[in-house]
Amino acid sequence: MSDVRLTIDDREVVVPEGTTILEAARSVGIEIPHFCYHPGLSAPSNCRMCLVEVQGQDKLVPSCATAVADGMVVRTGTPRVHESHRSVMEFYLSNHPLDCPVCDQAGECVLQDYSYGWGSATSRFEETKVTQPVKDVGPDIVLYADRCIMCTRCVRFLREVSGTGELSVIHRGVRSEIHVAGDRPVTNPLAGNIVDICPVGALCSKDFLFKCRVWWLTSTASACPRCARACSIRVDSSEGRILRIKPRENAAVNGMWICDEGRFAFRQWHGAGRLDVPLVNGDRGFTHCDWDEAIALAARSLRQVAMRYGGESVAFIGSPWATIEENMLLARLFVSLGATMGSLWPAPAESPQRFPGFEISGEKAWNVAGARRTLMDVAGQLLTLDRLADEIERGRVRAVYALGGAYRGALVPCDDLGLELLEFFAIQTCFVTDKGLKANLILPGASPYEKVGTVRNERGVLQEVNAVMSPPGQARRDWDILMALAKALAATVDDDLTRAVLDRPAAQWNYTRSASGNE
Amino acid sequence: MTHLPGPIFNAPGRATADRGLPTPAYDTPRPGPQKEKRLSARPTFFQRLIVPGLLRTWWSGVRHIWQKKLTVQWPEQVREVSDNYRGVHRLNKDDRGRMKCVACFLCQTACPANCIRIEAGPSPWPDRPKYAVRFTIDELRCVFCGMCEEACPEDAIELTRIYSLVGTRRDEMLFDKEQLLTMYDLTRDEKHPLRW
Amino acid sequence: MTVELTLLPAGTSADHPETLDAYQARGGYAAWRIALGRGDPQRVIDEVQRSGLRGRGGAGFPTARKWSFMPKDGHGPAFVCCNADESEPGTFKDRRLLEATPHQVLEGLLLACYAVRATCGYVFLRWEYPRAARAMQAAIDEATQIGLIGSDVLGTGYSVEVRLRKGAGTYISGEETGLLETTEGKRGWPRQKPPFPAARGLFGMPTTVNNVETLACVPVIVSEGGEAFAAIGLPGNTGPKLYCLSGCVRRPGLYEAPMTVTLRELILDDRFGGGVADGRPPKAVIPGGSSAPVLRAEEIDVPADFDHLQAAGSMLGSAGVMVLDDRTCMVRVAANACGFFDHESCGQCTPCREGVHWVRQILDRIESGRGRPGDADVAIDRLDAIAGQTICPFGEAVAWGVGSIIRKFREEFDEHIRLRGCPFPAWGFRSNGS
Amino acid sequence: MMIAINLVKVLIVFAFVQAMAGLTLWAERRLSALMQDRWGPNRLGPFGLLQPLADSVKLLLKEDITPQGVDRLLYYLAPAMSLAPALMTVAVVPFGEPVTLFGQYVVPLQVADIHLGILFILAVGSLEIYGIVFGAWASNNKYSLLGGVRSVAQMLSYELFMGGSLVGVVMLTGSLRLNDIVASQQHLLWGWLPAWNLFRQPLGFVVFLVAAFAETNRLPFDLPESEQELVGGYHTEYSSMKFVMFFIAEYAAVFTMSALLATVFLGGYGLPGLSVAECGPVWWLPVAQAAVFLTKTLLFVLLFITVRWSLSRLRYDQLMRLGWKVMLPLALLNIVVTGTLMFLWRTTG
Repeated sequence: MSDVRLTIDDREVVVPEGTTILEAARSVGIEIPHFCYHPGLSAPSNCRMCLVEVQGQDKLVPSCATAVADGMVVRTGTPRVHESHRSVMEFYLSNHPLDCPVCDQAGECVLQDYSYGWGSATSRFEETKVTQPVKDVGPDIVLYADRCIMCTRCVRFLREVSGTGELSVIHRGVRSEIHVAGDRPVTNPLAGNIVDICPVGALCSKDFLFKCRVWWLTSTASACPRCARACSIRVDSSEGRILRIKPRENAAVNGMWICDEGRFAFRQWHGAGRLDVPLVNGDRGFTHCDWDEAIALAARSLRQVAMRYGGESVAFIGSPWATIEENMLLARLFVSLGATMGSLWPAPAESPQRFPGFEISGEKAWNVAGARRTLMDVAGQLLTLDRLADEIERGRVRAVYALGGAYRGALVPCDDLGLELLEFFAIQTCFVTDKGLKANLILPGASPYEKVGTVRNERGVLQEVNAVMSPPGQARRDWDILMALAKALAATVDDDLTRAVLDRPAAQWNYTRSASGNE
Repeated sequence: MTHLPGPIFNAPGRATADRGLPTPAYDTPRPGPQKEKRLSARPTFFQRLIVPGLLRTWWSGVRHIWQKKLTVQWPEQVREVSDNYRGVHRLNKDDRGRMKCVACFLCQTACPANCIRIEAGPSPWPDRPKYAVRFTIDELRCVFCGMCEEACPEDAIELTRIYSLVGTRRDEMLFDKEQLLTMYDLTRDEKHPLRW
Repeated sequence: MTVELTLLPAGTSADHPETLDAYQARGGYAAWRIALGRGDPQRVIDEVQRSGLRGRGGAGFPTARKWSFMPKDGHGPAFVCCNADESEPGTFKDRRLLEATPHQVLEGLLLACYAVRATCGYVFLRWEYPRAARAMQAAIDEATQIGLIGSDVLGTGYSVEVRLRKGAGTYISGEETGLLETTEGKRGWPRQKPPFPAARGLFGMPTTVNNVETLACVPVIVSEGGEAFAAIGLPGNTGPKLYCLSGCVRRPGLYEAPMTVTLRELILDDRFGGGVADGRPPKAVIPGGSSAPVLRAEEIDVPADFDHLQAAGSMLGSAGVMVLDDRTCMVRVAANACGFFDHESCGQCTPCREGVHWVRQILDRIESGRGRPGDADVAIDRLDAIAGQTICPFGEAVAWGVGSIIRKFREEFDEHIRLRGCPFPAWGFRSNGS
Repeated sequence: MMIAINLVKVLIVFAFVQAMAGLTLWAERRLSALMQDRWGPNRLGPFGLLQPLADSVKLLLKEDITPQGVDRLLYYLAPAMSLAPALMTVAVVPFGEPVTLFGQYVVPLQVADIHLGILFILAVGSLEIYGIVFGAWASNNKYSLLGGVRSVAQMLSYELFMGGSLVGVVMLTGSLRLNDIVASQQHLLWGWLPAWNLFRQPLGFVVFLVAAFAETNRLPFDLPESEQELVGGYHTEYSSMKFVMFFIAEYAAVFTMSALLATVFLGGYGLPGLSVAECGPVWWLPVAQAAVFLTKTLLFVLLFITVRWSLSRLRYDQLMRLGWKVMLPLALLNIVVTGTLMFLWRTTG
């Protein structure tokens, strides 16, 4: 495609042919106000907020739907354009309930922002406002139809991206209303995105409803741990609690959306039931112990086994829920002890879900690719769990140390591993159930939202993850546990590795001999 | 008013008088003949003696022993506070006796002392989506600045003229929703003419 | 035998749709055969070009030019839509054509299809015209039966089909792109132009949309020749024109006249309206449906054609001439028109959606005696803010139609506000209920 | 029996001084309040008289904090060392003429009738500095230490002319014994003016008064504990009972110093015409003399208090300049003048 040269507000802009004026302006940092336009959706240009002046055209043109042309001269700040913005804002606010105080969107509301720019402090509207109902449009979404500005982003999303089309517009004119058929609520796995793209507070997440005013949220950039796609996300938390998760735009990973599974994945690790003290399996079953004891016990047991049966009788199991760095530290630590056999817990597998504009991976852990590749790189080989079980049965493996970190309900599959044959088995994990683990030592690890590190998604994209909060109780980040263990074992951990982890951002870190970014 | 010479000495109330503002009461010159006083850079011999000066200073303090006292002997005497005095908070009720607050958190946001804590929830009434399930003000932390009142879009929170706020434990001073609504019942008929 | 150069041929009536035989008996489908026989679609366009035919839907755009926008080397499907969604208040000319002479419209559609090399013609009919729908469907069936429609028509290798679509009864479906959306089965929401329908129209394919009356003219032009058509009326405003006369007029109805006729003649002449009802003086005339700006009584000595009316500050539009006598409350007229537009606004663009409702409320308030000084100014300001800001011309329709009433009869609005009620006895004096 | 009587006397005097210290404290609080247009403590007991008691109880119940790194021995010793000299000084102050008890025991109304009374007072009074310096040093706090250092310098400077100012009195009396000094003031000058040293030694009185303020660390010479600069000075780190002792010591010192002033310069317990010599051994005489003594003392206490709440503190350099360059010369001048006048008096008769 050839480039087009045009002038926007006296600035020369060169963009590919077919670009809209709005996007061209955006590319040079000129923000044209808009409601209905969304970069991930079609542009019906119905909000009439993005009108700009184009030289030679007597009417203002909608910048979101007008393609650039060579030599076009666009002005976004003329009195006429501002008058148009002001006028449109007055129309918007005439029937808007103006209930910002109780609206969850307040603070991140486009309508609110624009009314600072082009709104008026007083209203000429003295008529009766059209009132519309509050509608339950789905299990997690509620529609305050009163606040709706009819930008139809939600309708278009459900038609164009999820392809499910649950929402539509009913009635005409000022009585137009977003509507859902009673027997077809918005239940598709991408539904949460319509809350994100709603420019006002019309569509609200029931989960987040009334929880917190947005200006008190702290946002942390991270990646979604729910599946191997590892969508880029923004975790919004307040007072150490995750309150909501929103997608971050990342063309290489998830585009602009995330699925609801990922959106609410934090519940999988949050709340009661998290393991928060080290547990040691003794004569009286599992008992609490402190960290020094736990680490000392692990070090002592591992050294004993290694001395008695040789270093290769110690095996390790990496985790797809742990970061690349944690897996690498695990592998290096045990390779330095003489271990040769390593394995990786498989991520729970489901069938992938495909939508017209999005795909959810079937591998339900974020770092499957990263963990596998890291362990292979360090250990040279990676046994399947079945192979490891064979080795245990044959008595060639006497001690196993494992990373865990799986979410609630997806405990690591260690039932068939023959753990009872082992002399020592320790695992760092987040949950223990009665069915659980025949481990000698269970160390409370961190959930993906409590970690710092790097993950590699199924497409080979490396992403940095950041800690939103501290692990609960005495639980520690898995990296810290491994470092403590390394210290207790007097093992030398590669300085490069620690430095690499400490020097953010990790995504730029060339962590192995074969790291090459996108595969 | 006599203008004292020299740049150091400024006649009391002069700055405000020059700006055309009313002279504050405390700056009003005492009635009586105003003698022009001159202060030269060099102290006179009399001043150098110090002792008479000391005695005069001492007397100026001692004199007050039998002068009128300003202390208000609470609780026997009750001080009349002005109409826009900012005392304990109250949560207003509407004409149907329901809490006016819609849990918009603006008071909490505006509060410079971080003494307001609200928990919102779906309202049991159809005319509003949201209301405060819990509403707590730490009266010990409060600086009684009145910003909450200013911020409130519903006129739901107000400061009353009640200033005798005592308790024997810290948690007594954490006023919850019920207490704050009770404050409204106690002060229902009060008017705050200067604030709105 | 040729078709008479009239759109209301003698012997046809809305009660009995003209049959295929009757139509052919008065020369019907001759043009279709001629055009196909010539084998060159461009000659149809040329003929229409010579006739000077302008679109009868409202905008008065030269039909030949519109057709010439269609891609000449199109490989995929292309469409012609017959816009039979006649929703403009005061307009009923298409209904008469569809109900009385469906074949003439159909033939026009076929010729248009041929001219723009379309593969399919759509007749988009409003839901409120069941009789027209029946007549049209019967005409399509009859024509298909004798091979005038279908694949390889008359052995010329040209294939065309005609489909009838019925709308759900919205005004906005009569708008060019709104019609396309509705025809596709979607909600009748107009599209942003560009892209124009000639580039991307129905189902994303090149499409031409023509009014019923326009299409009804085409067979005459093709069979009689463009010059004969152009001989009627003045250059630029050629051919016979149907006028829908309604309101306070002695003989309301549909009249055919060359576009040299003045509005005053239409109203007062015995051939047409025969004078204002009850012998009252006229107060105002809306010459082209409710979206056309109103003309005061002293402005009606103007030929009812495209150019003169535009020069007079109004437009011919759909030629729905509405006559208002001196008993008419203009506030009521404006409120009524605005109420119609409020009801029919599709709700897609913000200015129109919110603005029309706003203005309607203001006008209703003024009419019911609750007006305040300044209300009329707010109404005009808001109407001006709608015009030019919307996707489709609906915004302009409201702004011009209603706005002109407020501007030209401002004194009546001020009177309402001053009196706190409507001073016109015909509507009863209504005060604000005090 | 004499021993028993002396013990009772000691107890009564010490208890009285401490009670007066409490009363002084109350008076200070009330007076300071009144001078500031407030009321002061008026809730506890009549006129709030029980307030010092309540304060003591409160302070006693407070946590006794010993900061880290203190020199424990000196830290604990300091308050006692501060209080003791104040109480000891009063031992030599007579508050009446000797009385005869049970017809046989002649009891001086005084704990100890020492011949070198004035010297004793100067010597013991100087010991008070140890309490302050020890407390300051032991506290391991720079503010305390600064207070202590200032205190030493101040004491050294002011002790000197304090002694000097008394030389005139001693010269006039010809004795260091306080009883003699009191007795020497009992006649009238020119038949109408009491022969108090206040009138006979006006310069000496002023110099001694200044020294007295400095000795008691009271404003305008309270540099050792100047709150604005040194938090609390030498007692910054003291709390509870130990703080109370410093506190009582201060007020005991005030009372003692007032008693001394009354004795040396205001004729002590005597008023013209109020003595055994003139009234005979009537039972009410000791009571009246004690009352006179107390009244004179309280006058000085009031002076101490009102001065504190009306004058402002000197700067340190001003303090030193005043001591060495004004007061010391004045004290010396006083001796010279007194000596010259006495010489002239004697020689001219």
